[in-house]
Amino acid sequence: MTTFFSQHPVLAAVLGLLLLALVFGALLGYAAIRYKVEGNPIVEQIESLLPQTQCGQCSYPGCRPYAEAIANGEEINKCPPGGESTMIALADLMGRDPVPLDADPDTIGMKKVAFIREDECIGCTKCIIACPVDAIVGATKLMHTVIERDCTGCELCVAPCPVDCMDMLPIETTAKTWSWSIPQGPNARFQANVFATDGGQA
Amino acid sequence: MAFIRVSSPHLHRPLSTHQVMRYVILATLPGLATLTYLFGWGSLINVLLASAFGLVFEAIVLKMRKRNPMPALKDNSALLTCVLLGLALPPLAPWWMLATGSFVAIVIAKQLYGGLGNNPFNPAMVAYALLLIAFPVEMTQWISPARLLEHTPDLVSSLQAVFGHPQIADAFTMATPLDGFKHKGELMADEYWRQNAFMPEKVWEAWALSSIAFMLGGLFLLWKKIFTWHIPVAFLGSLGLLSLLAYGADASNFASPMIHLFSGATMLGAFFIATDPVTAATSNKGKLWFGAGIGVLVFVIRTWGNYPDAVAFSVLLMNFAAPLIDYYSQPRSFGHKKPRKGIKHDA
Amino acid sequence: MRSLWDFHGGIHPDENKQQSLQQPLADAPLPKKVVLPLQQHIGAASEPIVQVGDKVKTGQCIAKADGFVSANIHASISGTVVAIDEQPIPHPSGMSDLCISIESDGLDQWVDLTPVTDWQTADTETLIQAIAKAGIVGLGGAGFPTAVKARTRERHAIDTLVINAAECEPYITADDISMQTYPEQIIIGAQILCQLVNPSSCLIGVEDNKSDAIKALQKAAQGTHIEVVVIPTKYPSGGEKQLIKILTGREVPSGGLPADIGVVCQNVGTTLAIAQAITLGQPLVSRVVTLTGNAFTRRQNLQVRLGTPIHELLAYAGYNAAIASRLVMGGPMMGFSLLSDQLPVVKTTNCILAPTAQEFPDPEPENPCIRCGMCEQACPAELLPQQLHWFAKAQEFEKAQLFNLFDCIECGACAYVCPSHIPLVQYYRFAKSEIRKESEEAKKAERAKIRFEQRQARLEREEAEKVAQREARMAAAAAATAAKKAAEASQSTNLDSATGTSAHNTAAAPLATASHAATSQLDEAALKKLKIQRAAAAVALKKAEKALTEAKDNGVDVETLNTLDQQLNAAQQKLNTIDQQLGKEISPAAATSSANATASLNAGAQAEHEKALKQAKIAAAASKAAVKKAEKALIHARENEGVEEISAKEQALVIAQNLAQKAAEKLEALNQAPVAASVAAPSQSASTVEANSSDTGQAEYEKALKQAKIAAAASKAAVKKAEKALIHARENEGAEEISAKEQALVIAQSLAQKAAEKLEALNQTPVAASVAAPSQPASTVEANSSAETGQAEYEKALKQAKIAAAASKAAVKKAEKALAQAQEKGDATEIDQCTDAVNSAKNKAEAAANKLKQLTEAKAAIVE
Amino acid sequence: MSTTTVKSYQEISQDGLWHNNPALVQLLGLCPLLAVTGSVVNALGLGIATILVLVGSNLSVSLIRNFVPEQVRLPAFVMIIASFVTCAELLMQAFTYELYQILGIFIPLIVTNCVILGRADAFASKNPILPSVVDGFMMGLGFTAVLAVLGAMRELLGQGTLFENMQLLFGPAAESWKIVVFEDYSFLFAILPPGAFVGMGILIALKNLIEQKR
Repeated sequence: MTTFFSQHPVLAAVLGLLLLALVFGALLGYAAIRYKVEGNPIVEQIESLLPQTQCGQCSYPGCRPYAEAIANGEEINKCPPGGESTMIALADLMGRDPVPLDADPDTIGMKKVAFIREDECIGCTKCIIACPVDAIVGATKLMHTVIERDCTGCELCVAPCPVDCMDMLPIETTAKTWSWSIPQGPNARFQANVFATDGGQA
Repeated sequence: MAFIRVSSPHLHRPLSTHQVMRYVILATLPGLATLTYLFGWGSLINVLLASAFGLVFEAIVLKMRKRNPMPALKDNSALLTCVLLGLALPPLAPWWMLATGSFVAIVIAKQLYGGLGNNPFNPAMVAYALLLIAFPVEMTQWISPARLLEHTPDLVSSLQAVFGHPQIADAFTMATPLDGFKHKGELMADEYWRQNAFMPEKVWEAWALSSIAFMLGGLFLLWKKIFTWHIPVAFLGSLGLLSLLAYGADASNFASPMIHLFSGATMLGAFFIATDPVTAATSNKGKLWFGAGIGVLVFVIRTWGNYPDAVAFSVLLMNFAAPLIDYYSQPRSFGHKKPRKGIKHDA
Repeated sequence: MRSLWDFHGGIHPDENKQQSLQQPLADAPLPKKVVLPLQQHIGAASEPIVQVGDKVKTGQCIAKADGFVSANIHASISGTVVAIDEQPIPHPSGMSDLCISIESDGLDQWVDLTPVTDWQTADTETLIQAIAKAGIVGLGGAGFPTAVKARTRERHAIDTLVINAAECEPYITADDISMQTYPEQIIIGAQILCQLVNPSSCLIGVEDNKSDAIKALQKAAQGTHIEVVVIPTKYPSGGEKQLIKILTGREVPSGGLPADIGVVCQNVGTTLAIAQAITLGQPLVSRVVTLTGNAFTRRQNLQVRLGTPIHELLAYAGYNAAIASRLVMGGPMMGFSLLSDQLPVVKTTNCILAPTAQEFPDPEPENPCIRCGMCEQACPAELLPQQLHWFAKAQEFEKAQLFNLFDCIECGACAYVCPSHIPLVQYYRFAKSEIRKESEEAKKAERAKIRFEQRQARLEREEAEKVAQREARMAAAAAATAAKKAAEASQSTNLDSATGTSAHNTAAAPLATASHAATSQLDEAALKKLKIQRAAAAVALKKAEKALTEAKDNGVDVETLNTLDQQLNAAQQKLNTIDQQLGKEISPAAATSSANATASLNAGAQAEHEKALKQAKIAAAASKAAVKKAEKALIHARENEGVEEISAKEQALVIAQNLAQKAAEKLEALNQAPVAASVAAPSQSASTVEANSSDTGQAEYEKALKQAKIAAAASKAAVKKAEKALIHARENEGAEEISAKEQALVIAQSLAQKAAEKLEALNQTPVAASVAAPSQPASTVEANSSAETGQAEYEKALKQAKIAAAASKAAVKKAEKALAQAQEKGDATEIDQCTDAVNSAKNKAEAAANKLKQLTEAKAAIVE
Repeated sequence: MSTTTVKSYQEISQDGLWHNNPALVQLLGLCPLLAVTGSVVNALGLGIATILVLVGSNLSVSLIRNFVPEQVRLPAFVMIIASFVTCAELLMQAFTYELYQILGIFIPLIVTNCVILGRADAFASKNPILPSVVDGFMMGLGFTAVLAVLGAMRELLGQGTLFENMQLLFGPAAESWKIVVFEDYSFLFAILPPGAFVGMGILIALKNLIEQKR
């Protein structure tokens, strides 16, 4: 046997490789069955990062569908309510480069809540139908009102209102919700000119 | 009066970064004076030249980084780095070595990492290590103590030596005790000491004196509470203990603890370099580990390594380890049962 | 001598306490006006119980504690309440909050005080009530309601009471001077607390820099088991957790309370206030405030009425604005800078500091952290301040939390020692608030997600129901076709009774199935199906009737006619059966839905729906008015039956409509004729379901219930009217009258349509009413099943009912016509038969009317 | 990074030489890059060997790309690359033995050079033969260029010369190519591995600077 192989080194090499291929192939096959990933847990992770406003500004009907779309390669910059931080968290999760948000920069991350000017409400229920989180109470011909606690500020109720009695009010800071801002840090004066930062991606 | 919104506390201890740095610089003065007295003008020229280069580099690089150079220059941190570098380099080092060292220390080791507070490695030691690697010969030649020579190099010839005529310096240089001991060849330690031609008693005396001067400066800082005792004690303790054990086991092959502790850069390193807060471990426990690690590394490298002295390498290696030490030496917070080890993320 | 422990870190800033101790405690001049914020404590803001213009006396309660963790607020001067509005409050934000402003009458008349004279023997509850009544909160700085803290024993085993008299902050001497001035009262306060908490030891911790206070206290404490413990001066030994550590060696666990380790801690100022509240009955209307800092010429401790504007105190103490660098409320370590001097003194104000620029220079610019670790050496919570600073700066809040950010007590020791002048405390405050915000938002997102998913599920369910409904309708149509074929067959070929019966069976089969389904199932879907089946059956009945009439018209033989008549009766019976089942079905279904609703109710969110409640009240009022108007109109119409009277009724209706529209602004509510009012009920109950479908509050549910009751009452009234009308019609039977009524009602219908926009009200003749009646409860269920679709569904049902009504009307007409023809012919048998047919039709109408009566009575019973 | 769209040869070349340069942008193959760039001749020697292997492996991978199942493509690629590396090694042994001795282990280590496996997987396995060959050549050229520049930098800074020992690669005629820039000069740091890291960092920074300036 040994002598045969030493006389035919090429044959020995081919056979050896073949054997190796068989062994490792079997290992791979076993691993593929044993460690099969069920479903797509990444969607859950993405969804947990999204703000759940269900606003549809990403052009998907709700946060979950957008999460699924991101998992399938959709851009990560289509969630204005989540703002910059959500986009960066998504970039981290997906291992992609951060991209500027696809929205009007003035409105990004601004927390709002819907408000019904109740004198003008005619009780048409159109906003109730539009609200994705059932945060508007009322019945036909009865005045409606927004449950502020549950309103996600998605603005979906504004367009359907036939009498334009819906307002999106920015949530105002009160003494109770006020908080200290982050100090400016050293080099505050030169911050605007800084062209490279120490943060960001490793 | 203006109504201003300031976060508490409204009181502040009258001690600022620039004062801390100034204290440290002041504390180096006894050492510098002793060096100048014992080894001539070389060390003083080193310190002044390195400082001048360092401040210029700092200003330039801050301008390039579009930051205001004045506050940074005023905080004395660049000055301190260059003073330490100047003290660590052999006297009468040529000017271009000082320039290169200052450049590496300030631009590469400090500012490229983000400036004060952000550098992971001790800038002076980075520069020292680079110079040591790049110019091993120049870096291991130390000028002879003044009392050994018939005439010490005066200020003019010192300056000549620094600017352009290194051969002048060559005439005054000799090996340091550590270097001599390292290259004693096949000689046993006691034989080596008997051969006074290689390492006369007076050389040893000069080194010990300057070491003590640095130690005094360090004790001043300790008294001023600029740093805590942990790092120097752990460093000197572990080095002393290891060398004592080795010397006790085999006095003929290992240098005595006295040589380890009172020659080379041991004292400078223990009080001025390892204690650099930016690059050291932070908690008290961590500082003990950090200092002890340096001591062990110094002993190991001096005994079995290629280079005669090892403070720079040891400090840099422990700088590497500082974040890890911090990670595992967090104190137990008030109201908690156990200290937390590291950061654990949920899966 | 007790053994003391030490805590890690701490600092020794200059004490600067002597300046304000030179003068004894004095009373500040009475303020001309006080401003009392409704929130001077931790917990819920108090609820004002006075109105603008009220005269109040000193010590009178003007705002009640709102909830468990809250505190009463008392008038601190006598005078007039001049405003209850937003005023700037002392807060780092410089923002405003609700405050009660009282203008002094200069008399300082007190209310009658009711001390607890026998406090040594009084029971715990009495004492706690007295403390709560006096509005005492922690005067050390946090402002936690003391009465709540005093109840600690109810949940924890307490062995040590600690009175915090350390007063470790530089400059402040308010506690020091209180101890010097009222040592006996403080000891009494401590004894009262002991009685409440029942500890085995009571320790008063005082820093050793207050020798006079220590002496006074020790003297007063002689003979009691209260121990005055002198502790070394070190900031922040007055921190609750730190003081407990010093005195007992125990550490309050992270995130826990002192009570968790058997300790209760009260500030010494609070103790004094308790003594005054119990022994004198005096509520918390004033407190000791230290005025110090070199910008004052008169540095002193003052007994200050709460709500006193700071600028009055500044003027009193000789404040020199030119040399002051800032104004600080509280101490130099933890106080906050004020953004105005037009702010009131509140319960937690222990010091007003007006330092010069030499004392408190402007903050130096922040330098980079050099990781020197001095902060770590100073941190009394043994945190890693510099790490926390890095994390806060990089907004890595998760890591900051892992490094125990929330164990930080914001004492400022780290920032005090930081050589880089980093505003560390501000970084921590920022990080803490961001973390809180994030967790709020995460909760909100989670809630939004759940609500969204529930809504999606509901929409899907409704879609499925619609599909099922459509299928049922198709089945009914098929059955109807079969019935029609059967009828045609009998008409053209004179089929025998057997065949006719079989044809009838074919038509009735789905009805039987439906009734079976109704008895076996309770859910709404089944009800819906049942209702649809019923509608189909009604159509089938109509077809059968039509066939019979046609057969009569065409002069078919008597036998066939009889057969058809029997079939008609059978179909009618089936219809009645289904109606009964429907009636049964509705009440349990309604009960179930209301039970579900109750189950799904959430205790919170009451306030959110106050507006809705108001609205509902308006609606109720409006509907009542409308109903009244309509009643009058109906009475009028009944009294004067005839075409002319109808126009009067028309006018009345128009008026009713207008009135209702004006009265209930948006709610063009129940502006119906009495009959239409009963129709309004579903829309009311629809709102009930609307409320139920989401997790809105109990209050909302109750409100909706109220609405429903009102609507039910209205409909009850309406039904009564209809009944009367029916009786009237029965009493005056006759073809002309019926036709006259028809005309009247057609006009009424068009009017009602205009009046109630979508509710094309039920324009019944007495006969049609019986048919339409069952469809009303059905539509109620319809509306219950879904708020949004309710209206549309209801309209559909209405249409069906109308068709049925029209059909039965037509049937009666035909039958009468046939009778008339027969009479003309003079055929006796035919006359008899036709008379029978008419009678049976009328009987049916009567039966239906009875049913309606039953239904309405049932409804009334439910309401009552 | 999708290469499914067909690229022109010009794009392929630009990618390899600049935009997607394996050493400066993809940061692949750094181990040999940092180890052997002490002088220009070493750098060129390794560079040329890498070009040979890259072209050969890209060609072969492209040839068999439709026959190798997805799951075992990497082992297959590695085998192809290993074969070519062995060829290159034998060739160098035969023709430039001294250089082979200097480069030592780094020649066989070309097998594990990520540039080669990377191009095989990212490009050659998805593209026809000719573009694959061009891609392999251009990527190799880009890699070699960086090697050469870094080698020149370190040689100049470290010992003050340029093109020393070129005869090892180009025959005795190249002995005269040596340029002595600084007489009697030595900066050991540049020659040692730390110098390679610093030099590489500077090159990458320069590249980014040029990109930014555009």
